[in-house]
Amino acid sequence: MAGLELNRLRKSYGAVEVIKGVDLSIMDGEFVVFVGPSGCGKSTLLRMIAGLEEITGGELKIGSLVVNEVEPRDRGIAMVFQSYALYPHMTVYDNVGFGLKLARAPKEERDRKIRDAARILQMEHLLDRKPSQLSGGQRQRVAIGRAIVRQPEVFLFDEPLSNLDAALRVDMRMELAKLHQDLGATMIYVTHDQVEAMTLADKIVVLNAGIVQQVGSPIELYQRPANLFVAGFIGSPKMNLLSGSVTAVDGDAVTISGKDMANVQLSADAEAFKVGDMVTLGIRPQRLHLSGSGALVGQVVLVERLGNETNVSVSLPSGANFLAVLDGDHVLQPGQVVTFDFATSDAVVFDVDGIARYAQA
Amino acid sequence: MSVTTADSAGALQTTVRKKPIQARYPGWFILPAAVIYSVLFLAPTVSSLYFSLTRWTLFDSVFIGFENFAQFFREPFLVQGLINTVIYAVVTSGMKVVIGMAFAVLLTSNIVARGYLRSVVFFPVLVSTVGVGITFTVLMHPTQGMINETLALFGIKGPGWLTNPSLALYSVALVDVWKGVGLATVIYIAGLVAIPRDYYEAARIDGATPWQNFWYVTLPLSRPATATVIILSFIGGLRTFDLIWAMTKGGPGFASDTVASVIYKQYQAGFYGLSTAGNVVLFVLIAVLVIPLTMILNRRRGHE
Amino acid sequence: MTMTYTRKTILGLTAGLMSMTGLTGIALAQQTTLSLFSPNDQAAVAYTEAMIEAFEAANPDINVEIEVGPGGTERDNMVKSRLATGTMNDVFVYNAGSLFQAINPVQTTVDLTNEPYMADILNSFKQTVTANDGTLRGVPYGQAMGGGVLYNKKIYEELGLSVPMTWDEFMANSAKIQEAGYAPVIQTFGDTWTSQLFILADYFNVQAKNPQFAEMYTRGEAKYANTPAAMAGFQKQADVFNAGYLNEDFGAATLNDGLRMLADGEGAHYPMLTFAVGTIAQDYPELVGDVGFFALPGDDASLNGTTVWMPTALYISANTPNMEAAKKLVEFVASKEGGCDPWVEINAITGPFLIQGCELPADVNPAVADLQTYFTANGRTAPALEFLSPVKGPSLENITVEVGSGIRTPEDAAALYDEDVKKQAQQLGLPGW
Amino acid sequence: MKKQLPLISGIAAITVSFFVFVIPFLFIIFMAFKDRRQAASRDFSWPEGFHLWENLVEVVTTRNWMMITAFVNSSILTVVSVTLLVVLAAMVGFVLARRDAKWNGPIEFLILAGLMIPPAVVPTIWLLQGLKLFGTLHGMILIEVAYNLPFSIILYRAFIATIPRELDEAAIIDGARPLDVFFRVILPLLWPVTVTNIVVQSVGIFNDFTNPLYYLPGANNATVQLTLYNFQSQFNTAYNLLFTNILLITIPPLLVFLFFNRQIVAGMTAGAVKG
Repeated sequence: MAGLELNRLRKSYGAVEVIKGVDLSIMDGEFVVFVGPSGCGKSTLLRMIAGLEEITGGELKIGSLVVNEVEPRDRGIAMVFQSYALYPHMTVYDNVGFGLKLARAPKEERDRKIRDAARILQMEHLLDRKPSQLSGGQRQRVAIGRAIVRQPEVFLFDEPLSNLDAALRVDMRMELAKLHQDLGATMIYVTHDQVEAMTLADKIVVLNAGIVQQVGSPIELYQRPANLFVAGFIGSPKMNLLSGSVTAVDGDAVTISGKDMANVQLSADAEAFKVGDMVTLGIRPQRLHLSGSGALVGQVVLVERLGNETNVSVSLPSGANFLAVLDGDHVLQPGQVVTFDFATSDAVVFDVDGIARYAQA
Repeated sequence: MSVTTADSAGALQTTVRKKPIQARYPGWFILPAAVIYSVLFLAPTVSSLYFSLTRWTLFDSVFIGFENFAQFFREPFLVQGLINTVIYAVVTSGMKVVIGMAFAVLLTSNIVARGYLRSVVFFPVLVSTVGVGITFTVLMHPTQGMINETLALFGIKGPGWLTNPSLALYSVALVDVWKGVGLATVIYIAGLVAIPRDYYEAARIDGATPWQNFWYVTLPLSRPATATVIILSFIGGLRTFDLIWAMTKGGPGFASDTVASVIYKQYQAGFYGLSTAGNVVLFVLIAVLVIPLTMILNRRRGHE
Repeated sequence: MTMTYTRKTILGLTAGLMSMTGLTGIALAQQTTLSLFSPNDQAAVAYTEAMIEAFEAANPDINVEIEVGPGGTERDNMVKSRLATGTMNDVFVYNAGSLFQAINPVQTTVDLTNEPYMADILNSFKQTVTANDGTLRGVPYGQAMGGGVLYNKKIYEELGLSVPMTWDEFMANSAKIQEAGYAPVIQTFGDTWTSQLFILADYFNVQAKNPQFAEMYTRGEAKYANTPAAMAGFQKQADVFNAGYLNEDFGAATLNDGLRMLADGEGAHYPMLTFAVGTIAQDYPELVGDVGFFALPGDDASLNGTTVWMPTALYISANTPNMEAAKKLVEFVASKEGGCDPWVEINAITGPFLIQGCELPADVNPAVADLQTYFTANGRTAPALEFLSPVKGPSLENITVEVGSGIRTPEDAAALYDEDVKKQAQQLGLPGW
Repeated sequence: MKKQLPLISGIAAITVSFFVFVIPFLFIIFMAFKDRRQAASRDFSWPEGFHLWENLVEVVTTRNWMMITAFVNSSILTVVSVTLLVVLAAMVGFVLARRDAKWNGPIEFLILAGLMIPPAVVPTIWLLQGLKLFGTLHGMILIEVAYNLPFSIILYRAFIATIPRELDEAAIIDGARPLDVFFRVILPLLWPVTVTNIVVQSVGIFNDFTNPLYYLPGANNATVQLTLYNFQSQFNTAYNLLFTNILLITIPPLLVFLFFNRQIVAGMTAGAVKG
């Protein structure tokens, strides 16, 4: 069984650096999800772990071994590709058994392992088919089956669900979670879909431009995003962000004013601020409620009434757009002027560099 | 479990490289082909550049500078040969494009006996050039040839296909097309089959006539196939030798000589230096014509 | 045990395969195997097979394999590159005369000067296989041939014509023949080489007027364009075209067609070498008696004679590992049994033999008999230019096709041919070019 | 009316194709049935009497069964050359399509050059002699491989570029070494374009006339195209035998065609058009 250590891992293509020194430790049996926008380097990082990309600098340990120079087949990993990468000319049986065949496993052992994997994935009836005769979901299973038979210590998934339709994706997601429970292996999973990340991960790694933005459990990331990037990336709909400047600092409270708000007092790490600093205020749409008086005043642009909740899009005086998700049904007309309020503990203040400054506990 | 800052692992820079990760696409895959190609093709070709500057007989060679090239261009029929070569290449590749396209359109439609027609059109590709040359030399005989005898039935006096000096080159080109159009057709069929049906359906909804269908959908979308057909048959046409040699030997007189047949004649006559110089001339001619052609065809393709 | 015997006794594909693999394998172990590069015309192949059969019967320890290559210029090419690269068969048949000089015989062939049988070979032949160091390199492989006009005797009888002694008479005869509805002159440019006969067979007339022509020509002093007698050949070819005397399909007809037309009496005259009579004898045995031969006439009836071609010669390749066996074969070909009798046996007599003691049988075809009369008379033969000078332009046949098709004037053609010849002379490194 | 169009145009096409494409072959076949005399007039006439068998026997037995030797030689030459071409060209195409090495440019230039430059014959003969390969089937095979590599490589490279790289990577993760990746995963996937290669190259090599003429002299080395010389000499031609010979040597390419007929278009779609 194996955890992973990534120490100052770097990757560059010529002069272009795409992974800029990643430090990360992953514990044995953990389900870790790499998320980030496309091009952030999450897939590259995964491929470096797999051994498909050479490591330019730093050190990669799987278990207690430094594997920078180790062939993929000797790293104890298995990988499921976005496109599944099934061998079109082989049957499902041969696809699943290809790795064992290459390892010259005895025939009976091979057969047993293939059938075991097929049973786990409930695809025993597909073994004689060619990949072209399978549906997307079935192909997905085969790809996972191919990974399982290798009995790896680390599973690597590269956006494995992105080619499935929405309903199937939810099913497969749950199956993957179950698989993780059953096998207890370390899994590293790359996706750009934050719902997958939130539901599957023990630990999420948010990447942007080759740099780790934040590592933490899904709830941690949602509740205490470390910076503007994570705040904007995690959570749906996106966190509202308003710019303003510090007008007063008092104990662990900071007062912020801007075009769209006047003298809003918030709890934050006051030592990080001084009067006149440019800051960004972040507030999740779900944390807003209508009130007679409040910090934010704007004009309704669009109302979506879903019954159990109402999404209100509001235009603020600065022209910025702002979204509120209100519990229950509310009848609002476009053009109507509304006022929102929120609890000061629900807001996050980001300093001029975009770092979140929470009040010291 | 938490983000560590970048400085904490400075000592790790000194990872020892034991063995590099196995190259996934190892260079030695190229090696067998590269060795065969370099030794048997490139080396003689490069050395021929030197030999083209010498006059060599069976046992010795004398360096004579560019005299061979001068002589080659003094060859009374070289200029005609150059023109003939270009005419031949243009005529054959042009006809292969047009006829191949027409056949392909016909053979991808729901015409009856499609399988038979495809086979019949492709069949000449399989027959040896020499065999085809011999057969058509006989068929194109001015008085006893089947072609003219058939024309005579309609009261037409057929021309001397291969004996009329102003016609011989075109007759050979015609046979070349006969033999080669099957390949062009297959390439075009492949190109047409690859065009998504959506385009035709969209065009039908737009009310396109069959002709518009062809002009605005088939033609532009089969451009990759056209490029392949043109480049292959144009290079083939410029280098053509077998067929001309089998049918007219460049005759009557020198009327259907191409650069390749002139080269071969020099070689046969034992003028090895001269012949090799001709090789160089032919190469330059091909390069001058084909490289720009390739670039034009590929550039257009890039815009699609 | 030879392949020939195998072939006669066993039939069927399997047997053929066996004989190729198994049987010859055994045979090889016990015998010397000689490889002979032979010509590919039908008569020569028939002769070669008959001769080898006789030779192997006389020399049971030697097995001869025959390789038949292409003919014409392609053969020149093959012979040259094989000799240059040291891959020539043990013994090979190749032209005497100018082409012989071009294969660098001193280095590529074996000196046969001191072989006893050389005494029996006619001098006229020997001079064509003499290398430039004065040694003899080959023995005749066939019979001498006349180059002139094969004509249909029936037409001549029917129209009461007599053999022309001058070009004017020839043209006059042709005019009458045309009136009678026959093609006066057969040309067959489908086999381009046949177009050269007007020039090459006219050499007797050139030499009659300019005895020094060959020497001066070799030195680059005499040219076709500036020697009226030499130009005459081109002129004659143009004359018959301009007069419309040619068969309709002259541009595409082949030698075979020409011979058929001649034998059938569709055409009256066919400028050709007498070897072609052999083909007629084989394909149209009943008609061969209608074909006669006369020399291509000049403009002076008192200087009438024929141009003579020496046969090809048999040479030993300088690097043969089987010298002893090769010499035996050459000796056999130089004898009456090997060099003459097989020809008589296969009934392919087309001209006089060049080995002393070989007589033509009494019942030779009329054309050969006609040729024979030129040999018996004094001064009525001259060797073809290619046996006197190493210089021969490679494009002559293309040029003569043009002249004979009216594409090019005789003057132009002569000048062009002189240019063509120059390349050849330079390539040979001859002085004066 | 509209429904009948395919039928009408089909009948028209069959008629035209019959005259343009079928008659020449009928001519060859008729000639092969004739005796020497009838064949000499070379007209399109019904054969008088059945002479095919005797023509065949004569063609096959001429010159010590040269035709059999030639068929054996040509078959070996074709099969071995095409096998080598397929494997070697696919390997080169694989590496070229997958690696973005800086010498890809020069290599592609050399490949194009091979497509364009007419080979220099005499230096090649000398070279072969130096290697003791002149006039051997081995040498001839290598020559055919060298001369036809460029075309095959171009076909393969274009096709391999369409095979997702993830397949290679999946195989690598599965523990495949480069040779495994190539032979077990990539090569089988190249089948459509391999068919094209096999058809085009085997027909080309089997029908090659010029190169064996130069590089493979000797009666024991004869290839089928050279057998045409047996009946077409400088001095006379036996047309019945000549055409029987043509007929006979057309059979192997015909078999190749019949065998791969259906797959040729697929291969072209895959290889030639996407390039």
